[in-house]
Amino acid sequence: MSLPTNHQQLETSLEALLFYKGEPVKIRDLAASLHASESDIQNALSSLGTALEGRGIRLVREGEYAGLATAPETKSLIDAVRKEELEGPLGKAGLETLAIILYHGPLSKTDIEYIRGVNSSSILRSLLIRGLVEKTEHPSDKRSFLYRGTPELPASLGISSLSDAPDFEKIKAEIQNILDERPAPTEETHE
Amino acid sequence: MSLPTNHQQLETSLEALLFYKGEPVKIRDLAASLHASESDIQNALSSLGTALEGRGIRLVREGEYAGLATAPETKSLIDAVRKEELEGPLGKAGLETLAIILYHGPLSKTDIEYIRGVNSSSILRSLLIRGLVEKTEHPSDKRSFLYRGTPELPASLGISSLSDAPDFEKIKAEIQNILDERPAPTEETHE
Amino acid sequence: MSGAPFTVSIGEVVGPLDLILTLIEERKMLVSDVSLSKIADDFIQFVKSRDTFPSGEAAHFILVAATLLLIKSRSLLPVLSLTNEEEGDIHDLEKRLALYKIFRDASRVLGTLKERMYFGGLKRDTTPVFSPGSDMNTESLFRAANDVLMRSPKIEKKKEISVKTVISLEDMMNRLSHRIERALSVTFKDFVGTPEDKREIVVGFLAVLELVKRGLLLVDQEKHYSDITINYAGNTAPPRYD
Repeated sequence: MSLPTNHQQLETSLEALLFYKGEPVKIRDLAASLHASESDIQNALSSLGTALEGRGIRLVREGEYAGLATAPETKSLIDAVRKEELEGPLGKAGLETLAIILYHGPLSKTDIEYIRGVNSSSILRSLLIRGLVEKTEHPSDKRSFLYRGTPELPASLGISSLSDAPDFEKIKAEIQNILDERPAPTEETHE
Repeated sequence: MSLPTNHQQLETSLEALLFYKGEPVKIRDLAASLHASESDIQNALSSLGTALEGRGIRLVREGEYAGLATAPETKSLIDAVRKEELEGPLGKAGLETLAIILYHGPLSKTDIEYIRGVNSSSILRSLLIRGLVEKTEHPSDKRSFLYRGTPELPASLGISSLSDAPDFEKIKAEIQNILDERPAPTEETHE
Repeated sequence: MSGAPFTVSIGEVVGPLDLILTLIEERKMLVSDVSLSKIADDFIQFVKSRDTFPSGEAAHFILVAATLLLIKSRSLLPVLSLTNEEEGDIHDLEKRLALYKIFRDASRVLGTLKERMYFGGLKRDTTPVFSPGSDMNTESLFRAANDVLMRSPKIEKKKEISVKTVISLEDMMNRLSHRIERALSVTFKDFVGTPEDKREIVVGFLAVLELVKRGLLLVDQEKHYSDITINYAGNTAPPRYD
């Protein structure tokens, strides 16, 4: 079945949006983001659902929500991969990132990356999945997050509070010093 | 765990796994997770790439990595719903350094500075933080590094692979041409 | 410098090679000995007009300026024969310009790319399960924090300060003026002496040329490769040293 171009475009946009969101989204919100009516969205969802039949990614519709998810028959595979992600050592990059959050959390991804000098998205994702750090809303900027240790973190390190970590005050101050001396961003546009 | 028994199943599992991971994954790791050979993975990736043509989710393949990403033409839609801070433009120096690494990497900082004629430490640092380039060990000198594009770099330029960069082959040939017809750079020390 | 003073209309100059190409583009010329010799003065004017360079950057600009003046002097004084090293410097600059131009042009195209693909990122269906790593303890985290601090931008900056400094064009020209006034006539070899950095010879030579152009000096070279005699232009019968 070949749909008119705008239907096809709506389906493409819908698929991209649901993929990017990675979690169920309200039909009403999809309509708003895509500048379409809710019935157009319903139609595009039906068409997307058909296109994804038999694929590794499926459309899941639940009441007023729709989202993409891995195919049910791949559950054992995904569970196994997830288990692998949760096991094993953190490694050098993981320890470094966790250490920065431990000694100076809550702080933003931008600050963490400035201190480490390298992109830390993937490492942060892994620390989040492992329940070692969590995201909290930035007090002054609702669009961004701060990272901090989870409540379980100190006990797993054998300390009653993160501030009992070795040289806590000294290292915290040194990290603060690095952040304070950061040159002002030149062409940064935050929207 | 049920193992993929045929090509279609492998492709389905691959798609699910890449969706779950949400970032580029090494072909070697895909092979291990899916209990398949790397060449089976390569074949399944090719077939998946074809299946995703024209859809809202596309396959990105760069070097030893593969990942799923939103279709390039949906950029403005995704930008509108992104919660992360928007990054400022790269600027002249950033784009120039990125071009050198993209068309001529992996190469050392010394080589980058030889070509640019200026110290490039801070610009390289900002490209590292943006996750556009990464350091890799120098094959013949373990104490030094080479810089190359990250698996995420092509997607950030809206292309599925670095070889799809504008005039990729032509520019590589022009570079080679200059290096061939003139003597190799003498040892320059900039620091 | 001849003609109207060069007004710095250039936006963001990211390096000496970028400056050369921008100056050549402004004149709608192609990269060649001719265009390089034409932009030499403006290049120097730009370097002089800029008070502050990031640490160490000025040296890169001055070395390139020296080579540009060498190219210019060769075009002004065809009898001038350059040493192998000097020829090498020119050749090297031309090669770097050709290489750099490719990337500069390519970067402009990259700057126009407007599309972008996004990976799913951090938001997959992954309810956190508390799973500390086997290598995770206060000691390893303490070491990791110290490793990070060691590599911090502050420390890196300190390392970069020890950049080799190269004599400035202005210094060299002043030195020459004083010496000429005292001795009235010197030979080029006497003037430059035996500096450790051969680039000082180049800079010294170029300074001589600059003063010739300003009408302060007369130069004489009896034959190719022989020493150059430098005379103060106001003196009719300068004594010779050699």
